[in-house]
Amino acid sequence: MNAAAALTKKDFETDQDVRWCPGCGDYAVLAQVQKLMPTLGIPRENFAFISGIGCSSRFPYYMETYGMHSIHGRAPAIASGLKLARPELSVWVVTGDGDALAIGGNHFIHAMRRNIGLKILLLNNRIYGLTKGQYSPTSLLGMKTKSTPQGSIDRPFSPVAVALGAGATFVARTVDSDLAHMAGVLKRAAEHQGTAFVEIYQNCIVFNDGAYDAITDKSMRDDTRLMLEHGKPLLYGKERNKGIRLRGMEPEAVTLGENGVTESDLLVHDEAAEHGGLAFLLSQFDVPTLPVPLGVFREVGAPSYEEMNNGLQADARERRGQGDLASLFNSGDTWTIV
Amino acid sequence: MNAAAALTKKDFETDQDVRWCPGCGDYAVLAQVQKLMPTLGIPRENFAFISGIGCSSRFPYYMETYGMHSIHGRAPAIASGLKLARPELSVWVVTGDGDALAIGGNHFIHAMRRNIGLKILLLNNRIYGLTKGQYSPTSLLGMKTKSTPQGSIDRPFSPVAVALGAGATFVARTVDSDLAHMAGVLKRAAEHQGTAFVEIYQNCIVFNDGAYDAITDKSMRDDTRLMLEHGKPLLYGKERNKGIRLRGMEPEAVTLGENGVTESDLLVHDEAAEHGGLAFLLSQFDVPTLPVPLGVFREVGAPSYEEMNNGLQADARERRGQGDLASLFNSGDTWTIV
Amino acid sequence: MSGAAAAVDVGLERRTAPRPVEELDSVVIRFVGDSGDGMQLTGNEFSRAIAKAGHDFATHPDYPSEIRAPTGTLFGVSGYQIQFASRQVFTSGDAPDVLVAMNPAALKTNLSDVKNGGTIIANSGAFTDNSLAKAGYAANPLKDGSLGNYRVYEIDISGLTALALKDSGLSKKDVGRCKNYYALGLMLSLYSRPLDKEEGDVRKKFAKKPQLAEANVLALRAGYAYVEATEMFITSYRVRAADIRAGTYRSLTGNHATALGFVAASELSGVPLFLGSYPITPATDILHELAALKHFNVTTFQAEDEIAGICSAIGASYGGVLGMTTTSGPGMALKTEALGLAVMLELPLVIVNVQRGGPSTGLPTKIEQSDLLQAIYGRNGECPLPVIAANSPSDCFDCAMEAFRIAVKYMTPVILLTDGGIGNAAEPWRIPDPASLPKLEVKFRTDPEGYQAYARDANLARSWVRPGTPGLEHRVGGLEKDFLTGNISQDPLNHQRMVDVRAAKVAGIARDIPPTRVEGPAQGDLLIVGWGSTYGSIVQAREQAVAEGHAVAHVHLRHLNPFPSDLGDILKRYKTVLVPEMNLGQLSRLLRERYLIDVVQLNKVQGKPFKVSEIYDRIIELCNGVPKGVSKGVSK
Amino acid sequence: MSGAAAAVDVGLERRTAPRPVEELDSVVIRFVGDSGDGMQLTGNEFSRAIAKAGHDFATHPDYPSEIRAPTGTLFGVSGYQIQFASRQVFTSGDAPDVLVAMNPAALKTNLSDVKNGGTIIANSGAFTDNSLAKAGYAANPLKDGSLGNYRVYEIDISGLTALALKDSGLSKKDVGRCKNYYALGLMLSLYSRPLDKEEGDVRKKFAKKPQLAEANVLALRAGYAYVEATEMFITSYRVRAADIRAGTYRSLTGNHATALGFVAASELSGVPLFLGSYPITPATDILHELAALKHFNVTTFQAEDEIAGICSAIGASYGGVLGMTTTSGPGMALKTEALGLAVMLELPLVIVNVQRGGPSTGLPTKIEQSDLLQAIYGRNGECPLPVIAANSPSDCFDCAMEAFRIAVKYMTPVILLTDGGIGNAAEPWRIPDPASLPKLEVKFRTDPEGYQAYARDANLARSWVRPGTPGLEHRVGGLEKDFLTGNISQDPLNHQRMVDVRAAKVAGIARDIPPTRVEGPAQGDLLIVGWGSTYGSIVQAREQAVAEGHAVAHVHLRHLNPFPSDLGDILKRYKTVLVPEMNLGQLSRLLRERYLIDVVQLNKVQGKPFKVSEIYDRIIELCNGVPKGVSKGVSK
Ligand SMILES: Cc1ncc(C[n+]2csc(CCOP(=O)(O)OP(=O)(O)O)c2C)c(N)n1
Ligand SMILES: Cc1ncc(C[n+]2csc(CCOP(=O)(O)OP(=O)(O)O)c2C)c(N)n1
Ligand code: SF4
Ligand code: SF4
Ligand SMILES: [Mg+2]
Ligand SMILES: [Mg+2]
Repeated sequence: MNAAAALTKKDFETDQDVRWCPGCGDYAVLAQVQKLMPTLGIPRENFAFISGIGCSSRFPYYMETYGMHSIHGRAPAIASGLKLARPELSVWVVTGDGDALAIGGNHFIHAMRRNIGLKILLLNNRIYGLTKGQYSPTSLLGMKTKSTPQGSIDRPFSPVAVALGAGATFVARTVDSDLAHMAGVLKRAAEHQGTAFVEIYQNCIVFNDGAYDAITDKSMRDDTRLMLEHGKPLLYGKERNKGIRLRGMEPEAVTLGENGVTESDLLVHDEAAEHGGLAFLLSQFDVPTLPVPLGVFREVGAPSYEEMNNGLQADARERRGQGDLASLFNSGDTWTIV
Repeated sequence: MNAAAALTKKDFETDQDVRWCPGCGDYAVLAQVQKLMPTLGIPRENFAFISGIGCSSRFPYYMETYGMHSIHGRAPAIASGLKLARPELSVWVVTGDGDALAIGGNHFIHAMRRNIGLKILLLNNRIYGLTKGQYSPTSLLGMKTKSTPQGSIDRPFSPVAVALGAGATFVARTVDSDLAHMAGVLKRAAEHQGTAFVEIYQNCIVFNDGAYDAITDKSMRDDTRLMLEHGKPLLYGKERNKGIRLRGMEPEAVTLGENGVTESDLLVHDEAAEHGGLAFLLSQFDVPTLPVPLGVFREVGAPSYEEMNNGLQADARERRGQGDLASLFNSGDTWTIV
Repeated sequence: MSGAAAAVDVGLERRTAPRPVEELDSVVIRFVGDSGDGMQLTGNEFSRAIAKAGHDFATHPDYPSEIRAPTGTLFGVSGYQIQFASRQVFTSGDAPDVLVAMNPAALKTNLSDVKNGGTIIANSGAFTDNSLAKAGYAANPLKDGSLGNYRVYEIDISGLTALALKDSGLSKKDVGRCKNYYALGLMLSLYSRPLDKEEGDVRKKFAKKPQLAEANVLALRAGYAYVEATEMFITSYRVRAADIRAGTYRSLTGNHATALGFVAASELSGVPLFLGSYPITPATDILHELAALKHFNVTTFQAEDEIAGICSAIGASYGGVLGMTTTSGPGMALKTEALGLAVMLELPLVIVNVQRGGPSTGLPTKIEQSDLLQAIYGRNGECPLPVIAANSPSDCFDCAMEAFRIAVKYMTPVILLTDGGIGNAAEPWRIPDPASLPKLEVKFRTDPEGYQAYARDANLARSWVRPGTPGLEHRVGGLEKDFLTGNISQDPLNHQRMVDVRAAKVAGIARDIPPTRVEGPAQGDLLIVGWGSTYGSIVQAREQAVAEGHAVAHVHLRHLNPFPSDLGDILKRYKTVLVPEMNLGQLSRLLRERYLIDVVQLNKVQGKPFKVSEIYDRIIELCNGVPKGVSKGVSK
Repeated sequence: MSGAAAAVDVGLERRTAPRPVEELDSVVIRFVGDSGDGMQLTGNEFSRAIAKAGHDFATHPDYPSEIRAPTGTLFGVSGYQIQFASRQVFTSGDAPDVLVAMNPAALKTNLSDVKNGGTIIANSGAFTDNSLAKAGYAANPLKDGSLGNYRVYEIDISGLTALALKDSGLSKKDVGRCKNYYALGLMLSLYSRPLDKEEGDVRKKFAKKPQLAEANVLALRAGYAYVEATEMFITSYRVRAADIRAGTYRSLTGNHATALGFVAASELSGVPLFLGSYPITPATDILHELAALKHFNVTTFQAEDEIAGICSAIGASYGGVLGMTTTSGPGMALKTEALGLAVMLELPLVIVNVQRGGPSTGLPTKIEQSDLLQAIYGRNGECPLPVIAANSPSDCFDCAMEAFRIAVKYMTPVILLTDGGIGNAAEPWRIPDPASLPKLEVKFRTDPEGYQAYARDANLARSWVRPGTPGLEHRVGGLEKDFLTGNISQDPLNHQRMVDVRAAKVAGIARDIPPTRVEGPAQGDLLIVGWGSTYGSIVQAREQAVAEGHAVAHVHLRHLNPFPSDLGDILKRYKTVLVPEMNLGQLSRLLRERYLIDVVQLNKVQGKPFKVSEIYDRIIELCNGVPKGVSKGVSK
């Protein structure tokens, strides 16, 4: 098991029955993650998967790695402790829209700002699955659920915007049904130093089926989603003739060739933009007025929290030498009674 | 007391000794708020001030209104319940950087997204005052405090960015030492429908004295702060010859007249921009590279949560009539035993 | 018919000779199948039919924590048990007389519970090699003689449903979904219930999908006819109608009853209701119910977490409405800091904990009553508050009202304990006339003259003031406060006084608790003391023992803090006190501590309610002189 | 000198005749002034000087919750009390012999505590009209004869300090800040301590501000000289050095000692230490101390809230380091859900609750011990865990090590209770030789052969595995788990077994607790049982009673869950058991429940420690036969 090179997807499957509903989007994510693991060159025993509570949070039971299915909303906090204590581990958090953004909102934003080396996968089905269908902080306005029989009156979060607002250094979005895209985004997340946040649109076939039809349905998805590529203009559409232009500071969907619009009028994607204004603008896009961006919104470099923490310890040792109990006890004012 | 018109600042002062350190910035905020109250045309008994725990959270004791000094971090949640139960009240939350953004982060972002009619004043001194000087989520990197003797390794939040990321409809910033500016911003907040968030830079003379010197010191502040005005170009500087220009999506400080820059090259402030990209960009500004914006970053209209909630109730009554116990009890399948 | 019955595959030819009908006193039926098989629906529909026949009944749904586990797996089995009888029924029954098993996994996981010699109706069509393998059967139990102790009826419910619906035009998948109605028809016929009412109900339920409605009606009829047409069942059964108090009834789960109780409290007091809650199994249904009642003076707020749930309710209470929050174990843990605030603020507030299996996430869909000590002691500081518990689904209605009565009279948070068993189980509820309900008077102070925020009345309650009342502006908070003004006070003696008065206020509620009802002899050898959902099992166990000539008394506590003031005296009148609990002895600890008496514990922590027999056996042991010092659990 | 002394305003002329020195057994001195007056510093410096003189001592700092209250207000008064003696000292003393009052507010709020006939040294310069008014004095108490019962020394400390520093070049404000060193000099002289060491210390402390250092040295000298020079004090005093065990000592607060204990646990076991914590009074100093020790294998993480504090520690423990968290009452409430998880995960973890006045935010800077029942019962479900408590500042060191010893040996979270009194108070700590400390062995499992995540050893502990160990990959979680594999299990009997085994594991720790030490007769009329910081008061009260011929025994419990296995027997050997607690009787409840014995409660909930006399009086009452049934509090 030690030779990371020899690992395969199978090595990351456990003997536990997978207990999601047949047809649940979670299966696809699990499969992609199990496929990704052996490609990272990390020994299996150095992975840890931490989750909260929710359908999606059953994830660790199916990963033949170290793992914890913890309590609702707290996975980022637990994972932060683990990562700080053991920076050499590859620590992944798997969470849901309720887990991460309802009860766990605080730990979520603090993980983002600290830039601690966690890979956070948020399986967003815009519903509480495990508790059988209440609306979540990402459910759309007006959505009828068990707890909102007249329709929700809560404006939804954009998880990407919340992450950006909290200072995230890596923010991406993908969707359960596009395996290739998911694979690419997950790989990028794995390679990022510091907190990597990936929102995964995930279909809950039981309580919110079709939530993402607008962007997954083959007949229309090319016109409703915007595949982000660093350094490339924001182009989309079946004929790749639609694009995003800036008007003042407001985005606008335009068609190439109409009203003299050319590719050079379009916004160019820049993951690394220091101030993140573009990423934030993109986080506000939604159908029907604007296409839904998929891909990496932002990736900027910054020292990771665990690195800086290591630095503090190294510094302290350099200045004071490795700690020694006897001299610690005897420091400060002492007196001797004979 | 009922005639709101006749009220004065004095009517909003309590008989309790104000227990902040002499010289604390909190005094100025208290005075401005007490001044503002009588101008709002609201009877005194219709105000409620809710706070958490912290130096700043002592605020309600000094306001001769209804009020609650609750528990650490939970003021937005308590205030939300109060506002929903009693939408006709004017409900204010007073909080600190620790109270709102450390322990209270979750309630803070959810208040923002719901757009519930709370006025939230965050007295940001970038330190935990009440517990005597630990760093807070807004403390600068490298800051030495009691809990960070080697300097903080936590990247600070921009409270304005967090609020924007969470979907806030009104976001502003002011500073304790500029009374006139604070008065204007508070008034705007009071008038906003939905959640109004105001960050107030506040000096803690004991544990973080001088945190805002760069933008409050008379000798330099004109060059370090950017006073936001809707519809006006982003101009600043003692000679009002500096401004902000956009380069791609990145902001840049420029000097009028240099390299042919004219006022028309500058970004124009737009509080109401639908997608909030400009507001977000501004939230990332900080000295020394860019001036610190003060004023209203964003104000957009959206129905308030309590309004929508009233709507649900009205709808339900319209459809089903005012609820009646007997018919509620007897609804569904019943059978009679004789 | 003992041993595996021969496989039968008959059509629907009508038999002419009438079949004999056997009269029964009571029957326990359990429907089991895949989570996707609609067993909860079948069970519910069956109990409705039973109810309308004038039986008393009690149910126990038992479903996996997975939403929709893969078909055929052991962990995906969902069950619904009902007991109905010609007399009063208190539990869903110890052991099923009849098990309706829709697949091998369901048979496997439930067989051991079935009464020796009981009946098994097996959907033989689902006993395929594949599904047998999934259930871990090496051989087909219907064929290998392993069910020798049972009366087994093999019916290819899947196949017969498909046959009945072959012209329906439905997809195979949809046809598969109709088989629960076939099973329902079968059972209705077997237990001599008419079909017509049920047909109407199906059509109502599927009003928006008329094709499905007709298919389900067809399946229902086919199942019904099957019993009439075949010779498989030699007799049908009839349970005589119970001798039930006259009145209009409906079937109600505990969570539903809780919700109705709160709405009643609001209507009776004229004060709006505010629920701040975060979903958690098994409490969420209270939120669902109340969310659908916005035409009353009801606001529901699905908060971002449990802390915001209780905090929003505290805010609402400060605003002068009936604030409340609902949750279960782990959520309760999160609310304990804010509960302390509510105790300090002295505002009315009701917290419902629908207990589940613990500790931690534990067994979320299973039953337990292990949060009692948390309710009483689980806060920092000296932080007393009243705790009450409901003992059955319909008792939840009364307890919800009682909770608010105490909360507003004493200006205090009140914890109401129910559990997942009560919450999800249904029983008939005799619908009360709203005019007959106890009054709930709420007085807000409006007079500024001499107002002191923490001045107290004879019950030691301070006054409730609605913000918006001129001249009564005041501040409250979580720091210790002056005995009268409520201003912050650090004075040592004032703190002592406040700690003492908060304790005295809660203790004083004992004066307000009616005399404790003792079932059975007023003194003697054995008293059983219970609380919460063990009620039914204890009642039936005691009745059995009494029927056999043993003198046994029973006290069931609604008020757990404070205890009724007569409880100490009552306990001392018996030689032995037996305390059955679904925990390791939490009430036992309280009784020992308060009254310095030893008690005999009977503890079961298995995620399942007590069987009547488990309590009965212990009673008999104690009556027969087995040393009482041997506290023990069941079935280890 | 009785009554108000005449105002004196002398210079610094040197007296020639030596003053008589009076020998004392013990002295209690309290320094009081504005929060800004530096009383904590003065007190600390004084106790250091006292310590070096070979006295035993105990201190009690008492400061307002305001950071820096406006000068002269009653609520802004800060105090520091020290008792030092020629014998062992256990408390900071009931009533000050000497009160050093830096302003009228300080005099007003503290006067009633001073021993009758005691000494008051008043900074007369601060008794201005303005400050008298702020303190609510209608007339100057130094002048109106109201202090007739005390020996009053009026010294214009403000003025004399200014005089001494007139050439220092310091601003008026800075000069004002030096007056605490003047007061210190005064007291050192009065109690015959040499000046030279102190001067060196001042220079060290203000090394970065040499001008201020010199000014403070001048003030110190001036105060010192004042006593020598004036005729005001007729005698000086000397307290003989105590007969203290040989060794090297330092002065240590409980919070500091706790931090050192944890570092020791880490060093002794070779396992790194991880503290996840959120600041809260009075626990934060532990975080401060550990944050400064990063050259050890120590990581400190200031989390976003208490929940993240404990959760990060759980993550760290799962990672194979010593995870811990520190907090106080309200923060403890927030951690209870995660504590349940830790119990399920069966990972070592230490939770320190430095208790404060409750409930809710309560009295954050005051002392109380009312979180005991929360520690034991405050979680959902059956969720047992060990609880221990420290009884003095230096005992915190031992208890911190003991907590980790239990945590790693039994793979369990452990709660360590201290309180704000212990946490902030200082006492001499005899510095141990690290080699003499108890070993702390930690074994991580590395062998994949036959590994089962929940297999247990003889102590019922499962094994600890560090992620990164090949072949031992496994998952843990908060759902109920299989007895061996740790996989999710919903099996009823497995749940019972796990609930039972978790309880048995914690109960089994009793085997590991040394025999209980009983001070005094092994049986008899009266046993005092205490826990936590009441230790000193009980010891001294008992000693007094014993000195007067009463036979009284004392047991002080470190282990509160489980109790030592011999406790029940011990309790039964005495006719009366007296339990003094700074709560409404939480240990009393536990003793009643566990041992079915009645106890006499002595409760005080005033934010202040017991006075020795309060316990002594109750002892004497009980010895003299006052009915023991009358449980009562003090000074109501
Ligand atoms: C403290 C606590 N509160 C509430 C719950 C109940 N609960 C479990 S999962 C969940 C929400 C799940 O939604 P999400 O995170 O979106 O996950 P999904 O099931 O949709 O994958 C809730 C409310 C719990 N287990 N613990
Ligand atoms: C549950 C809980 N945790 C911690 C504390 C301790 N505490 C009180 S205020 C505070 C932080 C105050 O900082 P901030 O909100 O910035 O307010 P400031 O004092 O700076 O105005 C902390 C940690 C508490 N009272 N309650
Ligand atoms: S309920 Fe929804 S999210 Fe949960 S397992 Fe089923 S399909 Fe997936
Ligand atoms: S500590 Fe700081 S924030 Fe608190 S009252 Fe003093 S100056 Fe103000
Ligand atoms: Mg979800
Ligand atoms: Mg602050």
